[in-house]
Amino acid sequence: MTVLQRERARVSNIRPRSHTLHRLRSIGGRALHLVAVLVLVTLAGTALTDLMPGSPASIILGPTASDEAIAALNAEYGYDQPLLLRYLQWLGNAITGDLGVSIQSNQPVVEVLLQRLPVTLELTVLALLLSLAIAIPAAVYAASRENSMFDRIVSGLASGFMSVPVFVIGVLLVYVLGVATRWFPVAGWAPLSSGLAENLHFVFVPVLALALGEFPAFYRLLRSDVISTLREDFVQTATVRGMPRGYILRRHVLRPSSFSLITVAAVAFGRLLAGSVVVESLFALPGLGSLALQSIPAKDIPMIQGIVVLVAVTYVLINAVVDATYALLDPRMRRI
Amino acid sequence: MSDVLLEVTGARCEIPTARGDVIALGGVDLTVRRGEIVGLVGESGSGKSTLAKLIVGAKAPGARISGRVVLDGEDLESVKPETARGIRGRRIGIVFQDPMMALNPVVPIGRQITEAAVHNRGITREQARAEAVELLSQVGIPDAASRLRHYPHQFSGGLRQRVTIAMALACDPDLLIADEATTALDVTVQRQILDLLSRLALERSLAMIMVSHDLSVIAGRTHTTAVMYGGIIVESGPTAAVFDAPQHPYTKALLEAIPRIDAPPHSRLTAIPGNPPDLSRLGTGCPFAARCANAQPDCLPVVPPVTHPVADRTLRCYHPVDSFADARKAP
Amino acid sequence: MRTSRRIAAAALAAAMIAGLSACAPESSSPSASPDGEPVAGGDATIILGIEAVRGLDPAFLFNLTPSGDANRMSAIYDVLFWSDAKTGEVTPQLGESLEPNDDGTEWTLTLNEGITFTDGTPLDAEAVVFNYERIQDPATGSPLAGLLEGASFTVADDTSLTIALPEPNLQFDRVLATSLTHIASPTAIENDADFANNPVGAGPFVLEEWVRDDHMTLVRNEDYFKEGEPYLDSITFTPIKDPTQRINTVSTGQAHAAVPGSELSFKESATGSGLEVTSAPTGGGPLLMFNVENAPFDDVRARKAVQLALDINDLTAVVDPGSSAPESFYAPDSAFFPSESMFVQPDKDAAQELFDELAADGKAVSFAITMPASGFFTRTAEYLQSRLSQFDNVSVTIDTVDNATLDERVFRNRDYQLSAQIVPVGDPEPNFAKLLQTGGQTNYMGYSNPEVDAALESARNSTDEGERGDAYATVEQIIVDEVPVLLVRNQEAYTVHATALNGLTLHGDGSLLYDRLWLAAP
Amino acid sequence: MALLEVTDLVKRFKVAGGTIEASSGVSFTLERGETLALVGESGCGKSTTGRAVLQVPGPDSGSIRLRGEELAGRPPRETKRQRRALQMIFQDARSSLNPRRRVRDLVAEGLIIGGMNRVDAATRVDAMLRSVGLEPDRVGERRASEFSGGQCQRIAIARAMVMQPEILVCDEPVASLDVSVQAQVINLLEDMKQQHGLAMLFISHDLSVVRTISDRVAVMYLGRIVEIGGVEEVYSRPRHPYTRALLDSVPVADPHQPSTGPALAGDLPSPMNPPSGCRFRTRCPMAQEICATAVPELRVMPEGQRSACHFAEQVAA
Repeated sequence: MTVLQRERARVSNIRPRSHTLHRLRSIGGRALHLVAVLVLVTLAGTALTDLMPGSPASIILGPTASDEAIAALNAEYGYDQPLLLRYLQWLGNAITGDLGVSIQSNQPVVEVLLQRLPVTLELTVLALLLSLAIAIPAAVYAASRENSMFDRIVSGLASGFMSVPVFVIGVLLVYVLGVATRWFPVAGWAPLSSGLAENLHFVFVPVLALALGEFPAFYRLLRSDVISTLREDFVQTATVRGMPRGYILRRHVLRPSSFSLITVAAVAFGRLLAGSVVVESLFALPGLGSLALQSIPAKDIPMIQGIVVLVAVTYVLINAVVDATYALLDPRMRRI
Repeated sequence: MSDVLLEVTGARCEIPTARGDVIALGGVDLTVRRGEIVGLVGESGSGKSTLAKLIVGAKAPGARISGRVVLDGEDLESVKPETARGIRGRRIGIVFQDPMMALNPVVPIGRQITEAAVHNRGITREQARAEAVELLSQVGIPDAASRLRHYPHQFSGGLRQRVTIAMALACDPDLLIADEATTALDVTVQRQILDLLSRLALERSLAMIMVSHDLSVIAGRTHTTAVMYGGIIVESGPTAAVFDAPQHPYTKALLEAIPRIDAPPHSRLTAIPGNPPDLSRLGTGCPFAARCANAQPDCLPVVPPVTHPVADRTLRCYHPVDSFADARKAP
Repeated sequence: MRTSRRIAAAALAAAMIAGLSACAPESSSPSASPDGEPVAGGDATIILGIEAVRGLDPAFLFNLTPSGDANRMSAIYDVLFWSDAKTGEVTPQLGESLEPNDDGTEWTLTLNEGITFTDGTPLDAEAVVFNYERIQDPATGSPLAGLLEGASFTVADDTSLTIALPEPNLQFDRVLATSLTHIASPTAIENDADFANNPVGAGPFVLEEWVRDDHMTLVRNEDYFKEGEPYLDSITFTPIKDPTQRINTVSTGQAHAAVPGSELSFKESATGSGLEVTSAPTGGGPLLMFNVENAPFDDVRARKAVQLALDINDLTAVVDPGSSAPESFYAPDSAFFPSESMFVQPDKDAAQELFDELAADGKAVSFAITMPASGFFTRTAEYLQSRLSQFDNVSVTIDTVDNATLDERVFRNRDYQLSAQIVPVGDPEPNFAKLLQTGGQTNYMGYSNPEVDAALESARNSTDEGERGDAYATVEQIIVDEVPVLLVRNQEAYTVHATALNGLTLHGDGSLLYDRLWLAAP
Repeated sequence: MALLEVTDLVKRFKVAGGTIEASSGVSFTLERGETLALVGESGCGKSTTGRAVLQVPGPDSGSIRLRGEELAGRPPRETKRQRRALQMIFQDARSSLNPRRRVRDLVAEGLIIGGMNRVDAATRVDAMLRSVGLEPDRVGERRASEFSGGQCQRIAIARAMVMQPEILVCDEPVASLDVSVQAQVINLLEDMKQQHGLAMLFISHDLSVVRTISDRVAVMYLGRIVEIGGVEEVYSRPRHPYTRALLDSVPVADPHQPSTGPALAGDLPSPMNPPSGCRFRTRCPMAQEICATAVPELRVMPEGQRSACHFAEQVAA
């Protein structure tokens, strides 16, 4: 017991000195990492469409098109070029901010993405905030009263929601909040330009559907982290020093318990950003998910690559935000 | 005002586990007078930490606790739990073994020191901060004012323990409990902290319970010593008397098992056979009987009652050491 | 010669949008809109299944399903002539008349006078010829090019032209009314490279705003050729992929009408929600197609065995509750509907005998069902697999594919054994003919029977309904005997709508005519 | 020729933000049947040094000679035989033993890997279990997880000793044991040493234990040996201020013998950039200017030990 603990105390004493160099290195490393990720995923995006049956040309021209017409169109778009060459051409344009033109709709990819991103972003951010707003108080309260009635009920609910696919939750919500009560519209979208209230009115049910799908994971993780934090010596110290329960939970327990929650929430954010396909199509929201859903079967390669770039960049940005949040929450992560 | 600060009577603690109830405390009485430094010594599983936690009102989840804790004439079991918690927070300070674990890693130490004073004594944050600076200098942390903002990881092990001592003192308690407070520290730092605790006790007229597995730590720094084994106090009394003339066979054997820094090299240690007891499989009688050189058949049926062989001393043994004939002489 | 591959595309689109299905009892008859005098004004929202992703170019009327492009084009371009969704009867709209010469080699098309596109360009004979020649031009790559292959056009005057066909066709009016009926402004086509996204027509409504996948807003065309029409001030089209949600939007008052898709079970849930359903039961429908060029279905006994093994009533009830089993290829309202069904009754013993016989010949029936991944088709495939596996000497696997794969494998390469498509048959001409004649455009079965070809030919060149009836009865009997296709469900085009929306007229494959829609005052 | 001769041993570790030289030019010898203790506070490099001798992991530079044969920097294959002569036991015996395996298998493992047949190995294993005070028939078929810390340490000792090593490296073998059990294990190690003529490298932070078990002692501070010599000499007449401070800090289980001398001030400096010159100078009550500039060499003292202090002669008795 003794030497081991002393060893641990010693190791935690050791702080790096050369911070500037370290930080530079980590920024450089992250940028390099970003580039590598982008190259890999966009290349994979190009290659994947090669692996799917059918060609963009045959889809554009329809089943009646002659082979000559298809060959001509392929040549026009460069789809007869080898994969690598095609990719390099795309990359060259992409670097200048030109992600090409959608094969399907003939609109510039960048324009379409910028049009779709706010919808998905709003959906994702609100869903995440709502699920955290449900999960955090519930998890902390349940953990502080482990095995109480509240804990058992909420944990049961969480397991329930976890095992129900999001589209089932969505359909249920539509029925209850839309069809039966008519409190909320069952589908559709109102942009922020038509007023915040109108916007929220439309976005609430899809956000709730996503949030209910996400909250169980957050809840379960935070609950178990809070339970283990509650067993920490410093919580006991605070308790025996006469601090009230609520104060201890807020001041001493929540923050050190939330590290893995942040990681998981960030992963969820990335996943929702590209993965709210089900909810977007159920509620007919003009976001990235429904865009991807159309673009992939249509082999709209420029659009698919554009989505991939957008999602990959977001992922990397989120990771940076997560790192920053860690430093904010945990002083041990700060490079003084 | 009574001379007695803390009186624990009949303290029992049973913790249910998959393997059966662990009897962590099997009926313990302990008295601490004002300004008195009590050493609570024992091996792992002896119940010394459980007793310390029981006094401060902390317990393992699911543990069943009974017995009375009277602090300065007030029975802490007869008041509302919140009231008892407030009294304890205010009047008892505790320092744990591992300062890294006892401090919240993500809260600045200033806040951790002041929060209890703000809450329990109703003083303002500013007052509490001023007091904290004073406390930190008292416990030997240089540049105290600027260090309030620092986080635990920015301190060395020794300074960290000083911070937890400052925390324990923030409500100006009457009783300080040091639960293995120097066990995780290096020997030179241990010396610093022990010196600090001794000094603080003297300066502030603190009563103190020093809990340790190490007889050497207790020896020179306590007024009275209570030796625990298998969840009971087997022997207690003035420290010098207990060390010089141990009456319980366990105390005697323990003293002989310690390697002494002044013994010649390769001098053979008197080992105690067997292993410390498994608290979930305690028999009915004296917990030490299985390892005891003096054990007789009558040790087994019933735990020996508390006796007072001489004034100031307690003993729970049917066949004590003939301590006065065997008394060790001071060098 | 290339005509109705678009039907396959329609099937594809329908397959894509078909989704959840609610359990519903026997279908009720379509309710009629309350009569009354049309009221002017009002804004209607209509829910469609999919976005017009490739724009709205009449030369690319690629997606004929009512849930797709045909509804939008009808609102913007209107129709020259329209064929009744139920009967196939052709009625003029922008056009005034469409008359053939005696042998059906030359057709004279006359337009109403004084019609202009919304950009001011006159909709005259020249404009029609411009549109048709553009479809013919290989550079356009129009999927409709086959319909006009070899045809030539002569402008007689501002409002009339003649269309000379390379082969006689007395039913050409039906082709024109379904597939060549939208005419766009030549000025817009010539001057705007992105014309498909900024369509200009002479229809009742004008495009005002289009936010893809969200909404398309059309406003009243003040210069519409019919006095007092259209009645509505504006129409908003919103695409919603989920069919249940389409009905929900109408039942909660968020929209006035919705096109639910190819599954008929939604009719039931719509009427259950207090909505009106305007529908047109047609002939044809979803049908299984056997690849007669490959084993095992190159042997007629194998096809026959499947036909005898299946209880279509049961299939219909299981796969699309609320729909009914067909009794003929022709609609109940059609003149060609037989007095007595020629369709065979299931006979499991006979089916097993055929399967055994084939196995004894070393031709055991083992095949894969290639189906798109959508509710109706997937359930059909699962139904077939479960029922046929009750027989000995049959083994069935299911190959669920995405639409690109389906297009490539089934429609392009004919590399399949059993698949399905949806062919609505308002009138047997042109859809039914293209399905069954040798080399027909939706004849993905590779089926060829000179007797069928001859009968179809004679029906096409006859104006005598009795003569046509005999010919189509012959065709039906041969198809029932030789089983290149097997019809599995009746077909019904329908639109779900609120009681307040009136004047719904279904044309073509079930799209609406927008000039006559009106909203009752609340 | 010494049994083990370690010269200028250096071992570095990369940590976040820099490199730590945990063992910084350590030299010592170990004779047959002798116990040398490496003593010091946490972070002084005593464990690192002990492990480097066993090549777990090997040193970055320096020489380790067993009976004159170099071990450092040679591939494990070539030094297999020599390495069997070096065995090790750890502080946490429980975690060094696979809890799911039977005691007999655990102890026999090294022999079987070494190529001994199972029958011979079983005989050796049972004899060894008996000699560490465990009854083979009672414990042999039980699993390590069923034993207490003290018993696990006995099993670990048996497992090391069954290989008939010439040197046993003990890394804090009793630090996590209760006092009553600690005495048993110390006595057992003494017995092993007597019976097998074993040499021991005994790593510990506990000066009392070291006094009891060692012949010679090397006091380490921040990766360096500051004083090395016979236990009697070093304990009764320390010639380094650090040794002096350590001895003064050790509490004694005697209520009449209070701590002597002033307590050492301050904490261990960061091992990532240790002080220049004498590494102890930042906490040393005797430090002078020269201590910051000149690294003190180990010098032979009148009592026989060697001390690395510029003012060794003036260290208080």
